[in-house]
Amino acid sequence: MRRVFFREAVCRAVRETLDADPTAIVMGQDVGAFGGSYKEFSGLYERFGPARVRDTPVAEAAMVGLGVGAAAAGLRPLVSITYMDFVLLALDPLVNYAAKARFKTGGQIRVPLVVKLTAGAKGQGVAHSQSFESWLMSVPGLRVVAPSNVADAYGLMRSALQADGPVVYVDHKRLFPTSGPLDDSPHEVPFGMAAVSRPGSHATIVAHSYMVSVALAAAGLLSATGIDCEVIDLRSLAPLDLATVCASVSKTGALLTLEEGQLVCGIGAEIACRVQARLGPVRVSRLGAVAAPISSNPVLEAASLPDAARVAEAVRSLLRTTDISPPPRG
Amino acid sequence: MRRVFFREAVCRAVRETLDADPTAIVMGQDVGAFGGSYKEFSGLYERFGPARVRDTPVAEAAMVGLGVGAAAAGLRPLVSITYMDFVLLALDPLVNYAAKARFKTGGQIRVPLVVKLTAGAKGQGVAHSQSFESWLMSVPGLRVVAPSNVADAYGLMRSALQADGPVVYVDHKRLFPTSGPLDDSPHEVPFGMAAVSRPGSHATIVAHSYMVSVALAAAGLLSATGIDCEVIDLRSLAPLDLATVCASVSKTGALLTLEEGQLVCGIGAEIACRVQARLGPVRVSRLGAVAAPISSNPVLEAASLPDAARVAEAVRSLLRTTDISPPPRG
Amino acid sequence: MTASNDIGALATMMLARALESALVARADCGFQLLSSGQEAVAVGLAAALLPHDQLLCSGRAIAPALARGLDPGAVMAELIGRVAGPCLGRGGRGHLSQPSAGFFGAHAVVAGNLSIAAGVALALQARGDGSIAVCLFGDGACGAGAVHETMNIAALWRLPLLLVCDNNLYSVSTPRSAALAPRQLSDLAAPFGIKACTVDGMDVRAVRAAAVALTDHVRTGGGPAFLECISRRFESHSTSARESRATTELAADRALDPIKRLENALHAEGALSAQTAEALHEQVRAKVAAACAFAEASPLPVPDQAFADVG
Amino acid sequence: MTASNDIGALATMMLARALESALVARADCGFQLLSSGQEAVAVGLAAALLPHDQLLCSGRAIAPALARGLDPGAVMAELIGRVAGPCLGRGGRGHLSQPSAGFFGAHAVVAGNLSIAAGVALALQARGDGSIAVCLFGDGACGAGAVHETMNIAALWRLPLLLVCDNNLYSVSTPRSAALAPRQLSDLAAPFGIKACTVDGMDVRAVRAAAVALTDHVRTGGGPAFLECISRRFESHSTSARESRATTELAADRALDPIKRLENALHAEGALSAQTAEALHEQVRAKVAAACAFAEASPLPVPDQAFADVG
Ligand SMILES: Cc1ncc(C[n+]2csc(CCOP(=O)(O)OP(=O)(O)O)c2C)c(N)n1
Ligand SMILES: Cc1ncc(C[n+]2csc(CCOP(=O)(O)OP(=O)(O)O)c2C)c(N)n1
Ligand SMILES: [Mg+2]
Ligand SMILES: [Mg+2]
Repeated sequence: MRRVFFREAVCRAVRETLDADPTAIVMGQDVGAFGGSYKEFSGLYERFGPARVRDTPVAEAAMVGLGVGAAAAGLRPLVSITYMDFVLLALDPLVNYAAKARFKTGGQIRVPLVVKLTAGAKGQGVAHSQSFESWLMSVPGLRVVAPSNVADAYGLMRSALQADGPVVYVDHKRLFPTSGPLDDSPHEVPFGMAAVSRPGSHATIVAHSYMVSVALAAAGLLSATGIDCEVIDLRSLAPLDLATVCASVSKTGALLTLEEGQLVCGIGAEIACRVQARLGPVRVSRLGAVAAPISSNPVLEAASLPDAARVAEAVRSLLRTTDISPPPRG
Repeated sequence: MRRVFFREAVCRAVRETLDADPTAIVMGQDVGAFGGSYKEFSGLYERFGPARVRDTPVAEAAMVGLGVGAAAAGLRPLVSITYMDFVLLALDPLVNYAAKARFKTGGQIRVPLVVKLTAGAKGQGVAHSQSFESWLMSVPGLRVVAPSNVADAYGLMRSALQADGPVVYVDHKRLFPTSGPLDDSPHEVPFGMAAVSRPGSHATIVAHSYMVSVALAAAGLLSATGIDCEVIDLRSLAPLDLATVCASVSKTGALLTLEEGQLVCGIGAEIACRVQARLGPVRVSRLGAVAAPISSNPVLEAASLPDAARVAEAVRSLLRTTDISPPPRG
Repeated sequence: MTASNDIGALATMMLARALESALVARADCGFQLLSSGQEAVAVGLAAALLPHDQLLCSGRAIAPALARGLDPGAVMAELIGRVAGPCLGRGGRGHLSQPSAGFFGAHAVVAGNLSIAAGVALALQARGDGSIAVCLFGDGACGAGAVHETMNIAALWRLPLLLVCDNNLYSVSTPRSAALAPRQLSDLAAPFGIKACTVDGMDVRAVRAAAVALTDHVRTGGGPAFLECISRRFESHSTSARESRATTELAADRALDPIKRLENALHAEGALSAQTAEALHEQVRAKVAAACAFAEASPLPVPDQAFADVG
Repeated sequence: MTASNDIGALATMMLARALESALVARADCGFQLLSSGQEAVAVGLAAALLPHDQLLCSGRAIAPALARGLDPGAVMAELIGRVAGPCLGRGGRGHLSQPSAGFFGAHAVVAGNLSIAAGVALALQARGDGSIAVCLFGDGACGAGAVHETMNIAALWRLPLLLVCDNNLYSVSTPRSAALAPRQLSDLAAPFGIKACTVDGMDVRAVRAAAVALTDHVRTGGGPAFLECISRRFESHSTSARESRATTELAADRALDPIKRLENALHAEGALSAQTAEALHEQVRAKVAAACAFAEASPLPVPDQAFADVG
């Protein structure tokens, strides 16, 4: 058990996979000698060479297309796209081919591809700050995971690199510099299992990726005022671990969904619906980005994203809402 | 007031706009002499010539990029993409530029562009059958409309071609051959206004585009068994007319959301959340596509999409659910 | 390879033409993309391929699938959505696939298979057994950026990839001249240092000769190559699309029929007797009848099984 | 055009360099893409443009914005997120824009502005006043399919579009040679029949001469053109990116400084006296000081106003 940086945890999982699986390769912009934008591939090029750790041109569509084709034909590629914004250039091979290959070929073709996307805002402006997890998790055939901490970054990447179909691995600009404990022995974190990051009894906050730390910070603020929040880290968005979320909400009776992306047709909407479909009405509220582009302007960026204070306020007003009785029938 | 085909209503709105506005142009694959895949541009090439009705190469990214740039620089382009599946190739200019231009330039640049997309399944298989409205309506800066009938096809297209920002106009393969009455005098259907397609008292079915006719057919089946459904045609997905939906649901106390696209993070989830945020708990259920690719196989396609029978059954089971009382607090 | 000799090529082209006629004659034919007129491109190309090579193509995939040696009955079954198809009837039109037969297969997104094929080539390169990937696409695909991104990476990485443009001069109703600026589409390869040539796609011998030369180049580590074949489409874009060409133009196109052309040549050369020809026609008729019967006998898929097989 | 003469060009290059130094010296500089070393490309190009032309560029936009004549104070204000910026401080780094000044502006998506620029060219063509659109992009953008799709349509439609590749030999850490197969990037234009050439991007006179020739070609209805300028980036990719190049390589690059090069040439030609040079430096210092003061005096934006201005 050592303390490592998030980027090191990602790197270790990829390195161990390339060591163990000769068909595993990495492709992306500046993933080679440079070691990746966040040093998350540092040392891999030196260890595995240019045939297995490949710098690509700035051509996201072809990068993912090559990854899909290579995976379908027997390799296990990890394709890295440094900004999730640019997966918009690569959705055709991912959605129209990879997600459908197994179904449309009657199981003849599998696409064991990992597409690593870095989401979130950190001062880089309208085209370098977006979070599209809700889109990707809605695509049948895609699995989507999004670690919030070092241990999950490692364990989920290990699982992603062993999956038999396409996996979207979402990390976050603000997570790479964070650090945490990591078990020295190789291990996986299975898909479809959320984690209780903080036990609590008054309200449930459901989040993933960087927003988990925001939720925990908010829970800290609230506990000072006697409000005890449970924080659920989804970890896996597709498949989604509804059982863990429902167990928490049936205990607390209040659900706040938290995401860095847009609220409209977002993750929170899906979770709120599924939880209530299973548990019946509970107090629910959703928090996400303001419905506007995310500027690199520090004032505007800060104002457009959820922070601990806003999360705490959202929980307070959620707990203020008492009336969840049905309206009069017409 | 004459009876015209859906495709003629679209064509008339575009023709009238090109007549009135010398800056208006049409771009797309086979929109010229061929008149569009569904004859929805028939006669425009002959009337306005190759400079204003432009056949393009198969290059969706550049088609939309050119439309965005032309709109930003003073033209009013309509870019047609025959299959919504292929907007996946053009999301970068649409989402990363058009939707953000006004905000990021401080209002210096507006993008009065209409992107016409044909959604839905009609026997053409996994990459020619998808519906991505939920993705597009979640993008701040995009307006999304989706007519279900001839009158709205005309009126919403007129409005789209007069908007001051980017509009996604969604039509449907199964709607082009339909016909209906259309007022002879030019008129618009404003954005953000849903319509009550069928008044009813027992349950509210909310749908858009082709699914409205499926909802109406289901309402017909149900009325035979004494269940009286109100059918709301959203018409506009962004902005969304929550007031009309809530007025109906507060009357019926039961909401079925119906969409042809995927349920996960879908339109139904958004509507269900917003309605309950405003009205408190109501009986809700969501119906959409099966979570699988849509095959061209007639049996599989039919099985993967909502039809009148499934909608009717969903309404019946929705009305069977009585318990919407909150769960015990922990 | 059955098509490696002229009689075999003739037989395969005849089979493709006849199978399509049988297909469109069916009430349940539905939306289909036919190869009629373009058989020589698929057959001439396939003649240059080895068993472990992989062929990828556009949605216009019937002749390519048969040329690659897929069973006509299985192909027919897939096209009408029966479980005896290689994709269990789920892929159907535009998505025929049988990798075990070296036919990675069709993808109905125009230019969508180009980067996929480069990925397949990357996997084959890693395997190192000299197999190559071949991507067959239409002229319309040459307007897409995928051509550029794929050629650039394939050239940089010296991928064993042959790009074959089946240029039938139209993208649906749009003439190639109105959609593509290059004088020849094979010119697109030049900036990347990719070996390229253009041949008459209605002459199966010319296609085969060029394909053999370029596959050798690719197979022996020369990096990617680009082959343009000028062909003619005899039917409208799809079974559900209006015909946009003048009847005079169509008549002139049909006069170039690659099947008649080879048959006549062989007759002239004394390589094909009237009896052999009649026997061939008879064999093809029999094969198609058997294929239809086989497909007919196969059931439609069970939705729940299909929907369980995703991702 | 202020930069149409050598002294003006020198002054503008010095201004860009000095403004960037002042910017990076600030605590609130944040993530920025600097033009340092590449000033001659922007300035030489801008010298060939007319007031109604529109310049679009990549995120590396500071020298292009100043070369196009934007007010240094407004530029500085935008870069540090103040409302006195032309985008009210919302666009900021990578998204500078002022269409009224002929600077349609920056877009931080690599190759993202290419098809947008073609659309602007289409609008200018329709206006018919002889204005042209110019898109400045990096070598990295040449790996993207957008280059292909844009050149093809621009050539077909004879759009008044000049594509200018500022080839600084790197995409972040990736050498151009590892990312792009063509011998010269201007070779990419050939298949489309697009007039193209490659010049030394560290020589502002060479850039200007080529830009004048190609803008004339485009302006007079000759259709699109492509100009490649070989340049050097003096700083790391961005203010937040690690430097990946060897110090020896960097030193050699910096020895090619386009500002010193022009200054020395003018000295040698007796066209720039020591006093004039000193006066120029003094003017630039003053302009930059004024720009910083102006930006400093401007407030940060009010979120609710900004968020109301969407779509
Ligand atoms: C990306 C994309 N855009 C549009 C379409 C619709 N479409 C199907 S086939 C076709 C024409 C393609 O022409 P070409 O590549 O020459 O192939 P051909 O049909 O002539 O064999 C088009 C536009 C598509 N399938 N994919
Ligand atoms: C589509 C896209 N992919 C990746 C990036 C991240 N990125 C920003 S600048 C850059 C390098 C671009 O290199 P080049 O085009 O040569 O411009 P330069 O930075 O050298 O001026 C990259 C990869 C991006 N902005 N857009
Ligand atoms: Mg064609
Ligand atoms: Mg560069």
